[in-house]
Amino acid sequence: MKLITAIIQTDKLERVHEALVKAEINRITVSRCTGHGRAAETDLYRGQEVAPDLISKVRIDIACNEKFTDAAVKAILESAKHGEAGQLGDGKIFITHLEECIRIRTGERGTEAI
Amino acid sequence: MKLITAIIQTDKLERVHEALVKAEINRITVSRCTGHGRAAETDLYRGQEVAPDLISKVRIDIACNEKFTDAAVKAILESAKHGEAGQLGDGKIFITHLEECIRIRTGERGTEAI
Amino acid sequence: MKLITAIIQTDKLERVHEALVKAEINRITVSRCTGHGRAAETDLYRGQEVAPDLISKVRIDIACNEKFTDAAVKAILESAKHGEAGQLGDGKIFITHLEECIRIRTGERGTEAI
Amino acid sequence: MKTIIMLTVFILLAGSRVLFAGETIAVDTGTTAWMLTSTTLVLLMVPGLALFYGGLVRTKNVIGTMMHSFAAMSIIGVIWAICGYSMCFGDSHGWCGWNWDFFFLKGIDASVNAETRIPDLVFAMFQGKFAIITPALIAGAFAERVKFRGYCVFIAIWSLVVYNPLAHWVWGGGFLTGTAIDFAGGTVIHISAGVAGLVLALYLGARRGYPKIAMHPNNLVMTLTGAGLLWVGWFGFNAGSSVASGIQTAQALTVTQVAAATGALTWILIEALLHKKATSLGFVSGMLAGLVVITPAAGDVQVAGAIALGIIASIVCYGAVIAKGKLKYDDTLDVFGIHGMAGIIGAIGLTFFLRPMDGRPEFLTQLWYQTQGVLISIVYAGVVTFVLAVIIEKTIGLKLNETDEMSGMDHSLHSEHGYGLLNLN
Amino acid sequence: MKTIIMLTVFILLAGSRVLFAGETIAVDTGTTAWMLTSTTLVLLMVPGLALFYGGLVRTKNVIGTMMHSFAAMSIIGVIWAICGYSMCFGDSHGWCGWNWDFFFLKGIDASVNAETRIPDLVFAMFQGKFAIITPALIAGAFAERVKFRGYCVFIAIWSLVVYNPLAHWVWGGGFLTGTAIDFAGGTVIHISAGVAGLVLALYLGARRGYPKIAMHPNNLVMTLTGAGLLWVGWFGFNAGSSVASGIQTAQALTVTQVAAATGALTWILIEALLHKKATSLGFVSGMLAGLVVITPAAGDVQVAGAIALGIIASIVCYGAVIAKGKLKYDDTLDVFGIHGMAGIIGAIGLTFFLRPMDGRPEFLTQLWYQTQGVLISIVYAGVVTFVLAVIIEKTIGLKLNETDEMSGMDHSLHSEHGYGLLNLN
Amino acid sequence: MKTIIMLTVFILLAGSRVLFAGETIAVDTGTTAWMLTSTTLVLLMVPGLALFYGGLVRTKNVIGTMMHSFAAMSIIGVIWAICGYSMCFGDSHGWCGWNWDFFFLKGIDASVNAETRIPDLVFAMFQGKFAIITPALIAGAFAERVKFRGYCVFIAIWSLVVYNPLAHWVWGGGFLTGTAIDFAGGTVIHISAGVAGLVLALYLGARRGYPKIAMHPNNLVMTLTGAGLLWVGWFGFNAGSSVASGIQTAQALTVTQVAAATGALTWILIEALLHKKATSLGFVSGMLAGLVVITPAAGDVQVAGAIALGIIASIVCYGAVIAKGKLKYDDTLDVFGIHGMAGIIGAIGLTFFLRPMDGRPEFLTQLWYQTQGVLISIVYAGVVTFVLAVIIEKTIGLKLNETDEMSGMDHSLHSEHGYGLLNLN
Ligand SMILES: Nc1ncnc2c1ncn2[C@@H]1O[C@H](COP(=O)(O)OP(=O)(O)O)[C@@H](O)[C@H]1O
Ligand SMILES: Nc1ncnc2c1ncn2[C@@H]1O[C@H](COP(=O)(O)OP(=O)(O)O)[C@@H](O)[C@H]1O
Ligand SMILES: Nc1ncnc2c1ncn2[C@@H]1O[C@H](COP(=O)(O)OP(=O)(O)O)[C@@H](O)[C@H]1O
Repeated sequence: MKLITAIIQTDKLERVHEALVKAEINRITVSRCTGHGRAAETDLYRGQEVAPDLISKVRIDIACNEKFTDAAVKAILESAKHGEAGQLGDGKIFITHLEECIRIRTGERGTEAI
Repeated sequence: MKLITAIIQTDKLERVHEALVKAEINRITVSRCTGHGRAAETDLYRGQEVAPDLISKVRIDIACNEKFTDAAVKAILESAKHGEAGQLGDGKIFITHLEECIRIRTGERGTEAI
Repeated sequence: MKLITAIIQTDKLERVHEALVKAEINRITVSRCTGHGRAAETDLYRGQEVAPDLISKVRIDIACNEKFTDAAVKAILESAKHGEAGQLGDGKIFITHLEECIRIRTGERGTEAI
Repeated sequence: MKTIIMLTVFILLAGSRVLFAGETIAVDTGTTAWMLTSTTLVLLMVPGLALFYGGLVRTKNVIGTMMHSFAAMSIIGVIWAICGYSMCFGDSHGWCGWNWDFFFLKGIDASVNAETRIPDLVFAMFQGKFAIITPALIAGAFAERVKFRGYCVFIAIWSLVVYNPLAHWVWGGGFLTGTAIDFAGGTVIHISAGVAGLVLALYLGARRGYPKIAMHPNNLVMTLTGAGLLWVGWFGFNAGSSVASGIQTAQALTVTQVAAATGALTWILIEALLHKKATSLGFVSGMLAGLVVITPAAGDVQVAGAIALGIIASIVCYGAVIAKGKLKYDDTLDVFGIHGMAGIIGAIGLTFFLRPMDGRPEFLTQLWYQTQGVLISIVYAGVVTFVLAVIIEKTIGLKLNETDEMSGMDHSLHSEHGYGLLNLN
Repeated sequence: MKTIIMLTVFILLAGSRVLFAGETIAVDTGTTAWMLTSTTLVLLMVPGLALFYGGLVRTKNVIGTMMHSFAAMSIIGVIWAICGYSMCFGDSHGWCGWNWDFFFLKGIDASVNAETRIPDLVFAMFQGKFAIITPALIAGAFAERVKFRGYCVFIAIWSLVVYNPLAHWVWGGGFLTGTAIDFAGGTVIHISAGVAGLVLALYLGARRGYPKIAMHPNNLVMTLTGAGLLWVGWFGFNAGSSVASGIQTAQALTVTQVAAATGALTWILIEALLHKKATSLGFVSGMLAGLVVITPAAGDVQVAGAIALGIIASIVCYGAVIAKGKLKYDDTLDVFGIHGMAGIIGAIGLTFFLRPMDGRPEFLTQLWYQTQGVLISIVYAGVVTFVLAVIIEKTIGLKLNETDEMSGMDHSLHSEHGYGLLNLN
Repeated sequence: MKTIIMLTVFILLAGSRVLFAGETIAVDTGTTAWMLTSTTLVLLMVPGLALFYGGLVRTKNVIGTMMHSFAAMSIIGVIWAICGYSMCFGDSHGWCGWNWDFFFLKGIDASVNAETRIPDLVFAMFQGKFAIITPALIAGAFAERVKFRGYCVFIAIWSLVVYNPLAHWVWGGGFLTGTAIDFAGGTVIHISAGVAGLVLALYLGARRGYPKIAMHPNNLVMTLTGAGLLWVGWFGFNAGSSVASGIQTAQALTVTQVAAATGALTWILIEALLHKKATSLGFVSGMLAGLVVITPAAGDVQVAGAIALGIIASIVCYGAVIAKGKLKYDDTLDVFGIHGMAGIIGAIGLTFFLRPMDGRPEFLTQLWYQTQGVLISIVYAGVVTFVLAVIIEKTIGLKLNETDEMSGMDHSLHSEHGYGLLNLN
C-alpha cells in the first residue's frame, strides 16, 4: 500500500477531486497548508504588490493499494496543472510506503481496509 | 519506530485522547482535516438537507516505539468507534515506518526521543 | 529521498524558515497543528491560569535528497530551540523514507523533482 | 401683539437659528434628531448586509461579496448626491423627477421642510441610504459569479433607470404616489431588488457545480452578526420612514419588532416540525422575511396584523426557498425567495390588516392599488434589469469566467484573502 | 386670550399632530427621538451579547450559544407584545399587573404619556428590550450543555413567572415601587439573571470534563466586538431609563461611561499585579462589572461614586470568579460571578454614593429598602427558577445528553457549523 | 403679561423640568437627543477602530492590537472625567484650561448650556469620546511591536500633554479658537495623531523582518466590518460637532457621507487603473481618507467641495502610502499616510471650498489661519511626542523585545489567543 501526498494549488481542489473520483479513488483526506516553493503569487496591499512568503496550498492524502497508485498520480498530474505548460507553484506529489491500514469501524486491516 | 496516523470523527477527539493517555501514550499531534469517504453527514441549509462533499475530521499523528504500536492502535479502535457496530465515517488508521526521531530540546535521537 | 517532518513552537517558524533558507533548503510545506507533549503553556482566563490540553504548534514538512537531510536537521535543531538549554515543548523531528517525488508542473520524478 | 409674542417664542424656543425671508420655518430639533439617527441606522444596514451575505458564501468569495455592499455605499453614495435625489424627489416629469435646484443638492443646502420641520438635507440623506441598500440587496442573487467591474457599472445604471424612477412614482409625486401604500419600500426596494435578482440569476446561470456540490456558508457567526445589525438598522428604515418622531414612528417601530420576532420564530418552528432541528440560518431567514413583509405596512398595521404577516411571510418564503431547490435555478442567497416574495406578500397583504382610519379607500380599491403597485414594480424592474444585464454582459462582461470563479473572487478580482489567519502569519 | 395663544403655540411648535379628546398631550419629539434611539441601542445589545457569549465557548458550540440570545429576541419579542407589557405595567393586582387594554398593545396604539410626553408604544418597546435581554443573560450560566427546545420553553415561562412579576413590583406599581432605587435594572435584570444562572448551573451540573479539561474561548475577537457593542448599547439601557432627554439622561450616560472605564481598568490592574499580564477577557469582564454595578445607580450617583462603584465591583467580581474556580461549580460564563455579584453591589452600594437631593429617605432607611429589594429578588428568582428547571428537565428535558454535548450543540442541535472557513470550501 | 405667558410657555413646552435660580435655561430635548446619539456613535468608533486595526495585523497580534483601542476607552475614559474636560474646556490659562468646578465633572452635574441648550455633561461626554479615539488612532503606527504597559502610560500622558492643550487652543478658548476652522478635529485629532504616529514609528524602528517579510492582514472581514462601523460612527463625530440638531448638522452629515463615498471610489479607481484590481483594503483606505479630509471642513463646505476634497485626499494618501513603501519606514497601519496627510489636506484645502457666508475673513487670511493651525499642530505634537516617547522608552520601556515580538503580543503580553477556533477545542 502507498500513501500519496499531493500539495496542490487551492483553486484546483475541485478539479483534482473530480478527477480522482473519475479514477475510482473515492476516499481522500484534505487539509489546508501553506507552502514555500518557487512560486510567487502577489497580493495587493494598499497599492503595493506584496509577494507573500508563504502561499496557501491544499494537501491531499490518499492511501491506496499499489495497483491504484499510478491511476491516482495520473489523475492528479492531469487535473492539478495550470494550462498546458504548468505554472510555478503547481505543486508536488510525494509517495511513501504504507505499512498498515485499519478501518476503525470494522477493524479490518490491510488492503481490504483502504 | 512507527508513525501512526489516525483520521477520526471530530466528536471523538476527547475520548481518543483520554484512551491514549490511559494507554500511556502522552505525546500526540493533532490537526484539522477534511475527509471524503463513504460517510454522508447532512447539514440543513434553509430547509434543504445538504450533504457536504467534504466532512470535518481530525487527524492524530503519533510517533511511537514498536512495542507501543499495538496498544495505541487498540486504544484508538476502541475509543473512536461510534456505538458497538461502528458508523460510516468512523475513520482510518495508517501506519508507516519511522526512520528517525529527534527531540529538538536535547538533540536525543531514536527510541529515546519519542 | 527523505521526508522530514518537524513539529515546532509557533514563535520559531520565522527563524526556522530563515535557517532552512540559509542551508539552501527553499521548499517547505507548513501547517498548523496542535500538540500534546510534555510542555505546559498557561493562558489566563478570568484570573485563572489555565493549562490548555492542546497547544498550538507548527508542522513543517520537507522533502529532500539524502545529502541534504543532515543539513536540514541541523538547521532546524539550531533554530528551533529556545535558549541554550531548550525548553519543554520545543518539538520533535520525524524522518521517514520518501519513495517518490513528482513535480506536477513538469511531471519530473525522483531527486530531480525535489 | 399675538404675532410679536409668537415670533419671539419661535426664535427663542424652537432651537432654530435659520429663518427664511418671508416665511419662518423653525427646525424641529427632535424630529431632526430622530431622522439623523435613522439615517445612521440605515447606513449601518450596509455593513450589516455585507456581513450577512459575506458569511453565506464560500471562503474564497467572502471579500468579493462584502465588496458588493461596500461598493454600493460609495457608488450610489456619490450618484445620489449628484442627481439621484433630484430624479426621485424633483418636480414630476413623468418617467422621473428633476429639479436643477437639487443638482449636487445645492438648492437645499439650508432649507427646511415646512411640514416635517426637518432640514431637507436630512431627508435627502435618509432617502439616499435606501437607494444604496437596494442594489446591494440584488448582489445576493448572483453572488460568487459576477465580475466586480460589471457589477459596479450595473448598479450605477440600475439605480438611475430602475430605482430612481420607481421611487419617484411611489414616493416622489409620480403616478403611484397617494394610491399604493408603501410605507418604507416594499415595492420600491424589496420587490424591485428581488425581481432584479431573479432575472439576473436566471440570465447569468448557475455557479459551477450547482446544485451538485454543496456550498457551505464560510462563517455563520458573521451572518448572525450581520442579521443582528440588519434588525437594528431596520428600526431606522421603518420607523424613520414616518419622517417624524411621534406616534406613527412608535407604531412603525413596534410592528417592525413584532414582525421580525414572529417571522424568525415561525421559520424555526417549521424546521423543528419538519427536521427536528432549528437552524440559525433559518432563524435569520425568517427574521428577514418578517422584516421585509412589514416594510410596506409598518405605518398602517397593528401588532396583531404584524404577527399575522410575519407568520405568513415565513411560511411562504420557506416554501419559495424549497421551490428554488426543486427548480434548480441558482438565486445564490435567495434574494427573490425572501426579499421578492415577502415584499409582495407585505404589499398586498397589508390591505387585510389596515389600522381603521378615516378617509381610507374601500378595501377592494386599496387591494387593487396595492396589486397595481406590485405588478408595475415587477414588470418594470424585471424588464429593465434584463435589458441592462444583456447590454453589460455583451459589452464589458458581467459573468465571471470559470477559472476565476474557481479561484474565487477574492483572489481573482481583488488580489486578497479574507482570512489571513488560516495561513500561518 | 392666553389660552388661544397657547393652543396655537402648542399646535405650531410642539411638533405634535395628534391631539386627544379633552386632554391635549403633545408628543415631545426630542424625548421621543432619544427613547427610540435607546430602544434601538438596547436591541443592539442582543447581538452584542450573542457575540460576547459566542466567542467564549468552544468552536463546536458557537452557533448554539449565539442562538440563545437570538431566540430570546424572537420568543420574548412576541410574548412581550402580546401580554408581557400588560403583566409588567398594567394595573397592579398583587403578583403581577394586568390591563386588557394592553393585550396585544391595542389600547396604547396612539396614546401619549402625559408626564414623559412620549408615545406609550415607545415606552413599551423600550421596556420590551429589557425583557429580552434578561433571559438571554442567563444562558451564559449553562452554556455548552443545554437543549435548545428546553431552553426556549424555559425562557418563555421564566419571563412570564419571574421577570414580569419582578419588573412589576419594582417598576410597574407593585409593592417595591417607590422604595428600592433600581434605575435601570440592577435587581430586576442582573440579580435575577445572575441568581437564575447560578441555580441552573448547580442544578444541571458541570460540562463533561470540567474543570479538568481547559475549555478555550473559540474567538476572543468576537468577544471583544460583542463587548464593544454592549458598552455602546448600555448607553441606551441606562441613559434611556431616564425616559427623558435631559439632565438626568446626561447624568446616567456619564456615570455609565465612567463606571465601565473604571471597572475595566481595575480588572486589568489586578491582573497586572497578580500575573504581570493584562488580558482582554479581563478587560471586558471588568467593563461588564462596571456596567452592571452602575445600572441600578445610574440616575442617582455622581462621577466619584461611579468610580468607586466601578473599582469595588471589579475587585469583588474578580474574587467571585476565582472563588468559582475553587468551588468547582460550572457557571460557564460567570453569569452569577459578574452579573449577579455586580448587581448586588450596585443595588446596595449605591446608597453610599447618592447624589444629595431633597426628599430622600434617611440613609439607613434607604439601605434597608435596597437590601430588601435585593433579597426579594434573590429569593424569588432563585426559588421559582429552581422549580421551573426541575419541571422542564423532568418533562421535555433541559440538559444535553453526553453524546450531543461532545459532538457540540452546533452539530447535534442545529445541524450547522459556525466556521465553514475551517473546512476547505 | 408677555413675560408671564412666555414663562408659562417655557415651562410647559420645552420639556425641561430643571430651572435655575435667576436664569431659566430649558433643555432642548431634540438637540440633547442628537448629542446623546452622537456620543454613542463616536463611542462605537472605538470598537470599530479595534476591528479595523485588529484585522490588519498578523494573527499573533490581533488581541494586542484590539486592546490598544479598548485600553484608550478605559484609561482616557477615566482621566477625561477627572481632569481632561477641565484642561480642555476650563477657563483659559494659556497652555491649557482649568476650572476646579469641572474637576470630576462636579460643577456641571446639572447645568445646561445657555446657547446650545444641552446639559453640559452631554457636551463633556461627547468631547470625551474624541479624547479617547485620538490616542487609539496613534496605536496603528507602532502596531505589532509595542509593550502594553508602556503604551498605557504613553497614551495617558500624551492625552494630558498633547491632546488636552491642543483641544484647548483650537476649541476651548485658547489662542487658536476663532481663527483656524477645525469643525470636528482635523488638526486636533487627525494631524496630531498622524504626526505622533510618524514620530513613534521612526523612533521605535521597524518590525523585525520589515519590509522583507510580507505581513498579511489576518482578517480582512474584520477590517471591513470595522470600516463600516467607522463610517457609521463618523456621522456622530462630524454631525455631532455642530452641537445642534439643525441645518448645520444636516450639512455636516451630508458632506461626510459624500466625502467618504468619493474617497473610497477614487482609491479603487486608482487601483483599477494601475493594477486592474480593486481591493477591499483600498476601498476602506480611500473611505478613511475621505472621512478624515472632511472632518475639519464638515460644517463649512458643500457637496461639490466634499467631492473635490475626497478625490484629492485619496490621491495624495495613495501616494503617501506608496512613498512609505519606498522610504521603508514602518508606519504599520499608515496612521501618518492616511490620518496625518488627509488631515493636513482637509485643514488647508477647506479654504478653497468654503460655503459663501457673511463675515468670513478674506481668502488669504483664512488660508494663513489654517496653515498656522496645521503647523502648530504638527510641531507641537511632533516634538512633545518625541520627548515623551524617549522618556518612556528609557524608563519603563515602550518597544517590545525581539523574542516577544516574534511570539506575538497576544501570547507574550496578554497570555491569550485571538482565535481559539484555529486549534482543536
Ligand atoms: N521539497 C519539498 N518539500 C516540501 N514541500 C514542497 C517541496 N517542494 C514543493 N513543496 C510544496 O509544493 C508547493 C509548490 O512548489 P513549487 O516549488 O512552487 O512548485 P514547482 O517546483 O512546480 O515550481 C510548495 O509551495 C510547497 O508547499
Ligand atoms: N484511502 C484513504 N485515503 C485517505 N483518507 C482516507 C482513506 N480512507 C478513509 N480516509 C479518511 O477517513 C475518513 C473516514 O472514512 P470513511 O470511508 O467514511 O470510513 P469507513 O471506511 O469506515 O466508512 C474519510 O473521511 C477520509 O478522511
Ligand atoms: N511521539 C510523538 N508523536 C507525535 N507528536 C509528538 C510526539 N512527541 C512530541 N510530539 C509533538 O511535539 C510537540 C512537542 O513535544 P514535547 O513533548 O513538548 O517536547 P519535549 O519532548 O522536547 O518536551 C508536542 O506538542 C507534539 O505536538
